[in-house]
Amino acid sequence: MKFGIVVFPGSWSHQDFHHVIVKILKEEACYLWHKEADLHGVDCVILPGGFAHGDYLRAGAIARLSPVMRAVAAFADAGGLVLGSCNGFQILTEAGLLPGALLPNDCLHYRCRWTHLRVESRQTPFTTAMQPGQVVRMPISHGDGRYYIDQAGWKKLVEGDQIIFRYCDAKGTLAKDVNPNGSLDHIAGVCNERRNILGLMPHPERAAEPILGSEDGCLMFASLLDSFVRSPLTTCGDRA
Amino acid sequence: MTVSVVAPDLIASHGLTADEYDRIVAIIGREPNLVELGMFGAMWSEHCSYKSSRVHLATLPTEGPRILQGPGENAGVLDIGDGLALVFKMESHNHPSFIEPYQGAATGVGGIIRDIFTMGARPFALCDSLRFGPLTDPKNRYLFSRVVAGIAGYGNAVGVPTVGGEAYFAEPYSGNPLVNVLCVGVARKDRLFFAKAGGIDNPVIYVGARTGRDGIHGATMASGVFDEGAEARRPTVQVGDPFREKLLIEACLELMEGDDLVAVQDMGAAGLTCATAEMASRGGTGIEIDLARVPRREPGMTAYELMLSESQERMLVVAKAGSEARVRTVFEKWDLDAAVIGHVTEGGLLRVLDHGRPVAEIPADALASEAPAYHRPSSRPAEADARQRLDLDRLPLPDDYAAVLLELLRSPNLCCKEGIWERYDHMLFLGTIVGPGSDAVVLRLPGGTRAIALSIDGNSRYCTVDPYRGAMIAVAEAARNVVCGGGEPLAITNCLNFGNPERPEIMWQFVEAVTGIGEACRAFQTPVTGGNVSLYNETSGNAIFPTPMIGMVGLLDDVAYATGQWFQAEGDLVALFGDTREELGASEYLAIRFGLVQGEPPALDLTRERAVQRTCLEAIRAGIIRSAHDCSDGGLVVALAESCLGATPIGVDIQLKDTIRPDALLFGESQSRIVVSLKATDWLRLERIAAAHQVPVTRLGIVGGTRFRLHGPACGLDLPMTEVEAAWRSGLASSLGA
Amino acid sequence: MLTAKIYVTLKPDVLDAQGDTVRSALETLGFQGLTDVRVGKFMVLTLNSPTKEQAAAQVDEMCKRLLANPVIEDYRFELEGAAG
Amino acid sequence: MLTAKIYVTLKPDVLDAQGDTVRSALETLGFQGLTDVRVGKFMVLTLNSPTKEQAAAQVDEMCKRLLANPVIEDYRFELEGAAG
Ligand SMILES: Nc1ncnc2c1ncn2[C@@H]1O[C@H](COP(=O)(O)OP(=O)(O)O)[C@@H](O)[C@H]1O
Ligand SMILES: [Mg+2]
Repeated sequence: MKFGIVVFPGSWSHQDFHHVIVKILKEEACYLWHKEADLHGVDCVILPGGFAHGDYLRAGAIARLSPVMRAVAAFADAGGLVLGSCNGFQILTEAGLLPGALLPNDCLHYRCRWTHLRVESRQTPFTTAMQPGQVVRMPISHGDGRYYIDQAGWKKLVEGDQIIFRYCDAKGTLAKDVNPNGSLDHIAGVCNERRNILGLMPHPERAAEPILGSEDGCLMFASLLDSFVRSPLTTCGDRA
Repeated sequence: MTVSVVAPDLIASHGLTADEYDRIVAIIGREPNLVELGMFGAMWSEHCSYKSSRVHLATLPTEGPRILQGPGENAGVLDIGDGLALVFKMESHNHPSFIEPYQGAATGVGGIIRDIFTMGARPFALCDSLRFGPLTDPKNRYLFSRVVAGIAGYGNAVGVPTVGGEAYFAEPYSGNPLVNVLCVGVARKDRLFFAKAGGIDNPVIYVGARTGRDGIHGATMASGVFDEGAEARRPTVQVGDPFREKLLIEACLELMEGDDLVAVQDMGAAGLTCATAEMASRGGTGIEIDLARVPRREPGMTAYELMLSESQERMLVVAKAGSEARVRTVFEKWDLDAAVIGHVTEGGLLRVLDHGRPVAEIPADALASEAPAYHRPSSRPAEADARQRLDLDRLPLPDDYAAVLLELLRSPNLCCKEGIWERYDHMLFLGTIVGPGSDAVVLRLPGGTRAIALSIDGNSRYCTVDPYRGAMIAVAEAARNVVCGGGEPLAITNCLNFGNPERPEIMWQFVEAVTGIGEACRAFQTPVTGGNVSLYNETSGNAIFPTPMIGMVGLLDDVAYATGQWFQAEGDLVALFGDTREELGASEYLAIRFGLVQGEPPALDLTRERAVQRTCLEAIRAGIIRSAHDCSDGGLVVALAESCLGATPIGVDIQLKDTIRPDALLFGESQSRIVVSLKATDWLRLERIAAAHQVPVTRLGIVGGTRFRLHGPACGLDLPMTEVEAAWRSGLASSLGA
Repeated sequence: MLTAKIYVTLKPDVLDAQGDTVRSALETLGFQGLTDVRVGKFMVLTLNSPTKEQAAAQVDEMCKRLLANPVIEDYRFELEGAAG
Repeated sequence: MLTAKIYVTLKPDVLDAQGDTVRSALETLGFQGLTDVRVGKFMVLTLNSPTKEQAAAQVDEMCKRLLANPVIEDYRFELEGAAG
């Protein structure tokens, strides 16, 4: 499976994703430069963490204007797999590819720490290797991660089973003090209606080796590989 | 050129003395014009020229088999094998951080990162060392929280993780907080870059942010004491743009892959003046630039302002003739301005033109290396003896040891610092094997099988009472921390923060500290690769504690040696390397309980220290050690408590047999001690290793349960771990406003 | 030269964490009688447009496409100076 | 109820990295003729003060002590509504 990792000016997690895909998963990865609208035939696009364009104005606001985002939108529109983590999630919401928005953390400062996440749905190509209710550990590292959506939008998310991860404690409980940024309804990750775009604030790539404290991030990659092997044509439309 | 009749107050306002001015006139054979005077003022400032410290720094050991670059370049470089070089350096940004804490700290981070990537290395970790006045004062809380925010704001956005550091609070820092930042990077050994101009007619290219009026006189400001007028000097503060710096990192590293660059230097203190003068001086060439070609942010800037601006995120590169187009292509790719502003010339002259008209002509060496070097008078202050005296008999023993322990754990200097480091991304690059919170940070190197260990240390209390021994201990503690992480100490960088060197007692502190550092570095075979001296850290005559900070790097041949300070499993044995003596002098215990910074600091026997470190390292490499934690501030009991406070706290049951004064047994800070834990079945092997190095090793107790229990001959305590943890975690909570 | 002053504020139903923090900081400083604090963005653009109408259309478009995020923010703007 | 509208902007000679970035983003979007973009803060405070004069003095003090950073920022404010 070939992953394309988008590099915006100010991205910084792209090398980490590259490392995990190539060194840990032994799959193929290439970088996609933001100024090019060409996805080089990849099977899955990753929007990594960082501060694209400095996150000046609003996190992700300027990045979504890059030529590569037109290609990503078209790719997603054709059913292609798109994963956005951290800044990638912010960019996807700014681009309107995912619902909602990410506001400054309610504590108003940056937080880098381990979090527990409850898997809410395995009905996405990103979570087939996980169980609903399963608790996974991944770090967060962001200043603007407070997920917000209006009431109507939230209802749609719930009804559409589009909330994929929620912040919880080690047992899976949604206690107030385990919501690290004040996200609405503890939301850590959502998918689009079509379920081929996933955005989450935590960093799966930082949880892909035991020496770093968790391998749970690999479950997400395993899901992607699995979905791809099972139905490569439906998961990446424009190659078919 | 016009020859000005320079008024004495103009000379003084450039931080130059009458003698220094005469020397300038003698060197250039005429009176300088205003632009030239400004250039001399900046380059001959204490900050840039090290005029008070140079003769003493020259005594430090700087050679060793691994040294690829010692002091004198933008950063030091070590050969760490596998074709890799480790580039590292520490810098202070004390004065700017006092004036505008957020931007001062942020631009400090930006500056030290530039020092690393100009050498061709990818910066991959930062550590910060902070000194503030007590957080009970709102002003100090404001400064502290804004400095932390500035480090976070810049470091996080630029994408270099801040993986560790330290923070210490005491009254003398109220008028003068310290912000020291260390950065490390890795480079390929065969692709190092230096800031040496070369190749006559090669283009000199300006890259990065445009020049504004920021920070004019920054170097001279950092070389003067603060007084009532300090607030008025505020407009000199520069503002950082981490996004542009990130672009600069990527663009420069991309260019360095090719064969187009001859030399690279960042524009930090003294801006364009320093970059041109130093590159030319190091390369034995001249440089000619025309200011008309310098990209600028504001209209109407004068030559004087352009030469002295300290606008951030700017670099100067010397490229090969003919490479201009390729250089420009790479910078354009990263949306950065690049402008050819001049070229390398024969002879040693720095020539500055403005639209073709000469505005300054000075031999580069005169600016960069001919500043005076002072042997400033130094004398041991009268009160030194009194400071060293301590009458223990007048200090009552505590009647509740548990309460004292909780008080210590809750105190700002010993409490959990997570409130600081959770604001810093400390995981980027997937290298943080042992993260912030442990003695040393352990970072996996590219390639994946090896790692480095990093520690920043400096004990202000010890240095106040005895700067010589305090500085030696700083080196010893840094090395010990690196060893606890599993690393073999390789070399140090440093920031030497002191008061006004024109006062003999301050100069004495400085000389003593440098002597101590040199001696310890020789003993540990950890040469000095560079560092930074920050003097004049005083406001209205009140100097800071003498604060030499040591940044130590070490190497782990195998990431499997990476060791944290936290107990791992129920039933493990707890053991102590080294001896506990009746040493309470200058301890944190005395400072907290009695408000005393007094009494001789603990003794340091360098031979013993080395033996303890060898023992610990050998045991780690033998795979016996499950956790290792050095005993420092707060003594043995605090070290034990900290060892219990990992991600999932675990209890311990300790039996102490020494019959010394119980508070010294628990809270004394005898050096050369390490608390380790190991499987019970490994005890005999551990004893054997320790015996081979003639290091005493004592069984202290057993890990497990949910209580912190300790029994000594004349003292004891028994606390639930929840209470220990709550005290330790609460310390900083209210101090870091949003 | 025309100057556009643009005000971007969080929608009323979006929690303004920064505003709340500023309010409690002001209260800590001893200021009383504050009932609400909202923090938004203020942008000043200098632009060259042939007419004020064109400028208004242009600025509105800028806000819609970049300067404000309609999911969480409202905007308004004023134009000052003379066109052309 | 009085409403104070406070505008905090970077001093003219201070680097405005945000403004510069927003300008080039607007240019990428095809907007032309922009000569300058500055980004600042806009705050709305609702407060209870017996008189407008008192409110003005209070808000000025708030700006000085907390809302603006005098080292790099300028501020101004307007009061709307009726006191008391
Ligand atoms: N300013 C800081 N920035 C980042 N990490 C910090 C800072 N201060 C403390 N820490 C972390 O907290 C740990 C404890 O600090 P400290 O009490 O100074 O340890 P030690 O005495 O062992 O050097 C350090 O190992 C460090 O990683
Ligand atoms: Mg330590």
